[in-house]
Amino acid sequence: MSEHLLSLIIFIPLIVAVGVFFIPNDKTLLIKQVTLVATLAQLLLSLILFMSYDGSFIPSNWNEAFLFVEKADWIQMRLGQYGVFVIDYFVGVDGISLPLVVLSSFLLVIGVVSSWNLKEKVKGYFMLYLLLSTSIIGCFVALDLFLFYVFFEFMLLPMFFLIGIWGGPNRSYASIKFFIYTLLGSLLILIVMIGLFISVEDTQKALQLAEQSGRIELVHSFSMVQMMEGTYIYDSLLAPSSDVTILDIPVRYWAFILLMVGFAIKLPVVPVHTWLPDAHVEAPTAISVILAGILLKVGGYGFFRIAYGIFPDGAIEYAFPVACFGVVSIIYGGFAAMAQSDLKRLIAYSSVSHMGFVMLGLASLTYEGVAGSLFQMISHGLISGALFLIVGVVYDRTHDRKIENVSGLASKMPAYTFFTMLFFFASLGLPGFSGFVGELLSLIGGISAENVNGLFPRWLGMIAVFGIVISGAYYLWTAQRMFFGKYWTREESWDVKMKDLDVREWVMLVPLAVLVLLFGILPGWILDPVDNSINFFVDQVLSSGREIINNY
Amino acid sequence: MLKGQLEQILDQLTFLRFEMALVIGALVLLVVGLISKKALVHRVGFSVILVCSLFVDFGVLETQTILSGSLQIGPLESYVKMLFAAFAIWIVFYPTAKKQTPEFYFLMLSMVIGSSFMVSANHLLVAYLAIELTSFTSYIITNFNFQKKSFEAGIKYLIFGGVSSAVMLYGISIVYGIGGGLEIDSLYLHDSDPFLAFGILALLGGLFFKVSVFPFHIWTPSAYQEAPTDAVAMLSVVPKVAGFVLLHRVLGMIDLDVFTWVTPMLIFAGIGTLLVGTLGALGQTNIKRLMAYGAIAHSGLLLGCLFVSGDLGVAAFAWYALVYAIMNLALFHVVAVFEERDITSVSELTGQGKTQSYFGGLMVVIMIALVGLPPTAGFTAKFYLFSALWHEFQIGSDYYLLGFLIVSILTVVFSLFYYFRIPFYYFLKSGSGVNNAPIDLSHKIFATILVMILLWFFLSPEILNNIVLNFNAVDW
Amino acid sequence: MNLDVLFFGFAAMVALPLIYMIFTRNIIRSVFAFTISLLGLAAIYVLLNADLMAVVQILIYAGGIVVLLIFGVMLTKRTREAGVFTDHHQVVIGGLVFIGMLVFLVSGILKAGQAEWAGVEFENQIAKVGVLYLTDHLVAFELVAFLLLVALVGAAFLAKKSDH
Amino acid sequence: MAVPLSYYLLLAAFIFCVGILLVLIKKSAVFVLLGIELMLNAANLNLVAFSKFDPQLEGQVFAVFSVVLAAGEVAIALAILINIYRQYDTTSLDKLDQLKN
Amino acid sequence: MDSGALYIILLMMLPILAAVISTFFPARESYMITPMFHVIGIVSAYLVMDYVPIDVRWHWVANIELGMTLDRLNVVLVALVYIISSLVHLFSFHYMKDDPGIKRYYLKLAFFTVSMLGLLMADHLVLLFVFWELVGFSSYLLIGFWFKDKEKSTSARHTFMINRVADAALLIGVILLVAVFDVSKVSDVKLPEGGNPALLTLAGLMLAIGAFGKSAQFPFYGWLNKAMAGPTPVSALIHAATMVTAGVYLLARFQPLLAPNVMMVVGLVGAATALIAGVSALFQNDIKGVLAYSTISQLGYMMLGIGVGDYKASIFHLWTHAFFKAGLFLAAGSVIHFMHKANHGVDAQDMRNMGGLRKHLPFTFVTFLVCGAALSGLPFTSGFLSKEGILLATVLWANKLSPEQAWMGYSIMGAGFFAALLTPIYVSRQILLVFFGRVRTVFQINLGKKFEPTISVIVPLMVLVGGSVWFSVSKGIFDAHGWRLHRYLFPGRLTGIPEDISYYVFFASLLLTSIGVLIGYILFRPGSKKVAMYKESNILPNSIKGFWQEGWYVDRVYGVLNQGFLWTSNFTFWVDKQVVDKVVNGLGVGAVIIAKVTGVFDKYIIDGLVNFAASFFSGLGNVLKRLQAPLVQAQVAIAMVVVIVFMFWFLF
Repeated sequence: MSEHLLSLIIFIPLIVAVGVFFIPNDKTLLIKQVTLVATLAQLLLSLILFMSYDGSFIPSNWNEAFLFVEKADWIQMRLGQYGVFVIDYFVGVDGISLPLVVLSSFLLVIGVVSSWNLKEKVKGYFMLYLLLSTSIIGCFVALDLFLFYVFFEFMLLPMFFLIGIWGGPNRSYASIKFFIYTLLGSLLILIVMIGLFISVEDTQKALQLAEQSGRIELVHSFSMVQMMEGTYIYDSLLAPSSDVTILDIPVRYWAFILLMVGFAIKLPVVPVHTWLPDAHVEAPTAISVILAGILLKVGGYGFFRIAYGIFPDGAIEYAFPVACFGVVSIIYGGFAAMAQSDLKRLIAYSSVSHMGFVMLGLASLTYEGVAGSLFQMISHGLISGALFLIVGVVYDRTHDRKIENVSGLASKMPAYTFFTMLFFFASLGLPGFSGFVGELLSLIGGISAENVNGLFPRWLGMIAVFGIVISGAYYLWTAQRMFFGKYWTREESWDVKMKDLDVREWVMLVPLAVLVLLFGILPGWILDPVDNSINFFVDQVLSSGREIINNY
Repeated sequence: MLKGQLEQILDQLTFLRFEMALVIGALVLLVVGLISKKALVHRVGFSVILVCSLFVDFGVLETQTILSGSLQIGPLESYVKMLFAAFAIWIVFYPTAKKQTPEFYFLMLSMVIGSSFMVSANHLLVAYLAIELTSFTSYIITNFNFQKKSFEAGIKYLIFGGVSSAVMLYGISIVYGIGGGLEIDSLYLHDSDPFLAFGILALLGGLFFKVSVFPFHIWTPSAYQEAPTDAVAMLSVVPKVAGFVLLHRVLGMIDLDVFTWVTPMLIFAGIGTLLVGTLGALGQTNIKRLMAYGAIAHSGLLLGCLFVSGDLGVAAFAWYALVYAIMNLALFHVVAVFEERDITSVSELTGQGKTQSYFGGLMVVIMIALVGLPPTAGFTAKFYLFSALWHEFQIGSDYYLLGFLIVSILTVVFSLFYYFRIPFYYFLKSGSGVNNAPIDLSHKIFATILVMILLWFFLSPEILNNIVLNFNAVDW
Repeated sequence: MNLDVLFFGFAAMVALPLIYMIFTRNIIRSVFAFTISLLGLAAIYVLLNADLMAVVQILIYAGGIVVLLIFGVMLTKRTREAGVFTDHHQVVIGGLVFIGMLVFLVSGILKAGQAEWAGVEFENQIAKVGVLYLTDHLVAFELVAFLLLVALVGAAFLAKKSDH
Repeated sequence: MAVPLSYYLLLAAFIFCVGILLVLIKKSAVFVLLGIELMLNAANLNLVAFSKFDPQLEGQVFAVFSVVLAAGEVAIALAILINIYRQYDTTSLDKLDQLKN
Repeated sequence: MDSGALYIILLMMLPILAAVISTFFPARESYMITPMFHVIGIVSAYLVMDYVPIDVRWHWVANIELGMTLDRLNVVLVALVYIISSLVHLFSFHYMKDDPGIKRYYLKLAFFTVSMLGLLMADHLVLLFVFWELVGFSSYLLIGFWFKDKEKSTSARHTFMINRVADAALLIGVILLVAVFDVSKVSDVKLPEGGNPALLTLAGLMLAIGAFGKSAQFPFYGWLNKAMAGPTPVSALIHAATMVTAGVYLLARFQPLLAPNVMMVVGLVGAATALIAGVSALFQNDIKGVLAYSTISQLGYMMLGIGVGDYKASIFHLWTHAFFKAGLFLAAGSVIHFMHKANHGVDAQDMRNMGGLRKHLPFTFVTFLVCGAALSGLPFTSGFLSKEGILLATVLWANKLSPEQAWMGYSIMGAGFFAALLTPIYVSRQILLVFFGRVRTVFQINLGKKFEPTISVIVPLMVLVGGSVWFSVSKGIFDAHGWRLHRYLFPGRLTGIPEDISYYVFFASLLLTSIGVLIGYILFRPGSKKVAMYKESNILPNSIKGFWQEGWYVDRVYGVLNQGFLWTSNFTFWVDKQVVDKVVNGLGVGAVIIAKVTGVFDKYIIDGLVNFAASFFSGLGNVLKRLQAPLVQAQVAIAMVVVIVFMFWFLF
């Protein structure tokens, strides 16, 4: 079982989705239960995965860095007389993807609970939901670039429909905007993927194939491991030795830039973030949770695995701009959040701000920074997920999210206020909550990078620190406007609906709160098992990046 | 001498079994049409003829010219012809097939015949006649809805086509005079002569018309909009693919080092096609018209296959053509189903998703394939093409090619805009449906089969290997 | 010398009606001008030793197509049209295209080379062409036959169906 | 050869350009068809002129086919035109503007 | 886990344990047990004093080894926190017993205490920062305790935000020290070897700014007055005795790292704050307002002590101040409670409504008197001793400065002495206005003469009074270095102090204090003109007095900054909606790139990107429209034109 653990995690929802297809439309409860069981099974398996992950080894190269590897032949196609390209079903986890897998499967369960009260088109919703969860997990564990790309693209479709059909009043605009933006991003990735597989060869596979066919051929590989190891074909465009430039920028740097832009759209980074507030505002609560909690992380994960892993030279060369964009996102997102009157939109902008830390930490390429970046992704996943649930609570009751339309909720809904404040403070980086750890580590990375590896000056990190002031400002202001003061609502009719949290909401919020606190106090629970992976990642990127820069 | 020549002709006529079967079948069908008025008979007859033609055809392993250089046959030609016949069979399952007359099927067969000759033509005279044959068929077929607008579309198509073919003929005459002959494989145009250059340009212009490449694409939207939908499916695939094969053969006789403008011109035409197709589609409301623009954009991509040299190019082309054929078959089937439900405009699709979600799901997969997203064969085809283009860029470092590659990838984003308007209105826009009657089970089955094929080709595209391995068309 | 004069005469016979056609407003007259021009062309074909072509030109073009066109004009000319020329823009563009194309072609022709053919035989062209039709150009010949059938069936069907 | 080949070609070019001009500037469909015929004639003239130097006479063969094709085309055009006339009560092409985006 | 760790954890967790346990009992009286837990804490701290240092370390995350430690300095402060906290817990029972949110109150209070203890015991800069923030957070919770009152919750928010700004600076300092200089242990700060001195200065400055924030120094002092919105016992605990001194504690710990320039800044800010706040305290009408500003002023003294290099004096002042200021606050709380009960209609905190309360509140009066004397620095009080220590250090420091810096040193010194003059003035003003003369309002309910029935009021007040007289802290009446804990805390030898200077300073401060008391009495004695008109005195908003009363308009500065902040945010959002979204959406990126490539970017920047984009798209639209012409001849024309363009482009 353990050798197929990852496949199980990926494909359980897909199989269940097919099963759900055969359940009659009107048995909504059964559909929900089946979905819940499927996601719970996914969570259980990923917990087993986490428990049995042995992070104590120190890999010596990328080939050894991954555990639970499954590899099976999938596609072998001829590239004319230029050889064969090989696409494998190749999955595995290392310390960077593992926490994200666990996070995703956890949030997916929360998402099901949060959509428990859905009434219309239940079957379609949950089928799409299951498809979504397959592609999300697949995205995090794929080690074959093609496989990754397929999962990556496939995420868009369920998302498009989930927003577009079950979303708010302006859903159609939002869903299209979401789709277009992210598709644009993924196409940039596609360009690089094409260039990469044409430039990378797999000699081992070539020998294997030669045994079958009897002749040695050039085997183009999609394996990310090969790409990270850098087995490039001499004279290919993306090989480090390539001297082709476009507009005076070497092709490899272009590839890095394209990847960064592609994933930055997903992350999102200013100025390509504008799809996010729209998508969030219109998405149903559960989908907002998934979107903020997981989908943004795919962008961050792409930075790690693909942009930085495969183009370490670009990572070093462009550390400063990358960090700059991170800092700009932090500050800009914060200011933009401040100006919002729609609670959901506010949280969406705050996501922009918080994901800036991911970029900053990663750009620093210090151990702390990278660990912080990873941790920030986990923590933001939990916190923003919870915050969207929080918005969902008030939206369910009033069908309105305007901050100024209610006030003094604290006296009417104490438990709700408690959770809101908890997550607000967690999000604004109060120590003791996980948000602080991620931000702290990223900032340590950002400020110490100049000393550790000299990638970018420390004033960038210092500016970023003031992001935490801004986040404090908008959260507290919002809390005050909505929860404090005299109880008041815009519509009288809302009064009756303003009940405190029900059981379902407790069930969703308590685990999140517990985890946010737990990881805030004991961040080592996440970071210690993956310590070696992060160290290895940092070393590898720095050393091979420097090597490429120095040698070519 | 003459006797020997005639014997040789008789020998070589056996290579034309496919075409001859179709011609005979077409004539028989015409006669049968006079006897029986039953639509079913015509449909069965049509498909029987095509199946027979498929059976009498066999793969030619070696590329050769026959009939004193009139025709060229080879594995690629066989493949494309079989693709035509295999494709054409399916249109009898369209919902529109019920009302079609034997003349319709006769014309469909002539379209396949003309396209087959186009694919094989090695002589500019044959090429011209074959093009005109498909053109005449298309002009006529465009009117077959017998509506006010369809006649308009017909005459516009005819005038535009007439001008284009006249221009092409003029170009052929120049090529003949200055280049010194009409046989494509024995011609090699290497005199840098502006008059000859004009001839080449004019000749290519006529071919562009056939494959609806910018700037000769303009007839496409009107014609597609008004022609019967099953005819549109044919029109969008059969003559177009044939045109590309012919275009490629014609390009083979031009010395690109002398006529340095040809490659940039082709690439600009390709970029123009992509842009016109995608940008033009953005504002459309009529479904078929929208799809016509989409087909124009696909022409741009098919044109991209010609930029890739060697067997990589032919593989990309063969694969793209195959997938394009399947996608369009499925697409226009869906459009035909909509038409049967009195839906011609995008906005009339509102509310369909409530009652017809299964069919809608299939339709979504088809649209995904057309946009070129995984997990469909549409993605694989585009992916293979882009890979080939990248490889070509890597070999030649031709920045025009890079520009084409980038534009073609970017147009994928825009194609999302218009292709996804269909599911968008179908599912997302609220409104009451025009027609809420359930969709016929047979249509669902038909669409399901095609969708399955699209998905299967994504999961297991190795079939391409098997096709391409036979080609050894290094002169592509 | 004589042939030269003849050529210029026939060329004028071809070209002048064309100029008339550009400016005339009357379709029927223009069709007749077209006919004159066709006949001039036929004469030029004779000058070029292409007798068969000259005959075909007179028979099919002047005899068939022109009749068909006049027939069409008669059938459809019941109401008076407001004008003959398209709108201003279009005429200007047309003029520019005309001039541009002409300038280009003329300059091209004056610079043009010509393919080198081994030898030229002039005798018994019709017989030779006839043989060619059934040997080298057999495919084209059969194809054109089928094409005419298609045109026939199509045109007849279009005309017939619209009666209903 | 008394008259140089280029004279024929120039005449053909003139015919061709007049054909295009007619297509572009005349409203009536019949005029436009005439224009197309002129363009075809120009090509034919070219073919025949070139074929004078061609022992294979391919140009002339081609030209004959093209005349036949022109006839077919006009036939189809008129069939459609009659229908157009019935539906639109005109053969003026600028009245045919139903097909728009 | 070793016993040390257990001990530390226990010592830290006692308050929350107490609060949680008592929360489980339904009766309100259960909260009376909380002070007992605190007493355990005091005793434990006392018992452990001779066994320090004990510490516990654990791996937290990344390379960060967090640790907590008990050493001589912080065990004393822990004890202090426990003492004040126990009294406040006790007092609160009376003060809050009718409040429905008492459970919440005690939990929050306990949470605060725990955070404060953690802050003191943290032995890693990051952990210190963690508790630093938590202290701020719990303070936010307590200030906003009456959240239904919009103003109070606003005050809480402002408090938190002002602190947050300073905390951001502190965070920079912490990160610089931890990540760049590898200085992380709080209990053992050494100057790092090597490293960029300018960077070290920056780090020190950032720490100082952080400390200024928490200790309400210029320019952050505005928050402390707002913080008075919380329940008064809270003010006693947080805003007098514990939290505000965290900055002093931090700088005292990190003094070895501070560069001379930074020290100068600290001293300057401390002196300036002492002066500024002293002036403002003179004009307050709110009974807590006076105390708030006096607290700021006293914190300025402590900062001054740090700045002049004698952190020992500052710690001493911290200790004494904790007692007398807590006493004053609790006494004020008692007054307010009384006023609240006596007359619901009027503002219970406004001194204009008070007067003559000594008859009603004798214990309170005594407390106020003694603690006020200590605050003023009258002899025989603890305040006298500690304040004199700081002044002495200042004088010594100023004398040693180089001639170029001397003027600065002497002005700092002068400010310190002047503030010492101001303190007795406002203290006597307050005491005279509150407890003497006639009541300036009507009591609706006659509560009798004695309104201090319960032990939970009397005991805390008396203990604090005890803590404010000299013998509780020192052997010598006038010995500024005679603190009983001095030898324990700072085992080294005392630096010799020149006798003459010591006497000068002693007499100078005595003189200043006496003058201050005198001025205060003359101005505000019962029956003076000022007092007679006091009830009606309204300070015009724009007068100079208003300027002082409002704390030198620091709030308005914050307001302007806040407006700027909001404006920026609105502007950002506007940009986001109008520019970024449109540009990115509308393919503007493409336009920009094209423009850039062709090198005409600058030109179009001048013309305005908007114009460019507009014309670009309208042009594109027109072209597309032409390309989709409905008329067939136009279509032909397009094709032909394109062909001709191609022709002339490529063939020539």
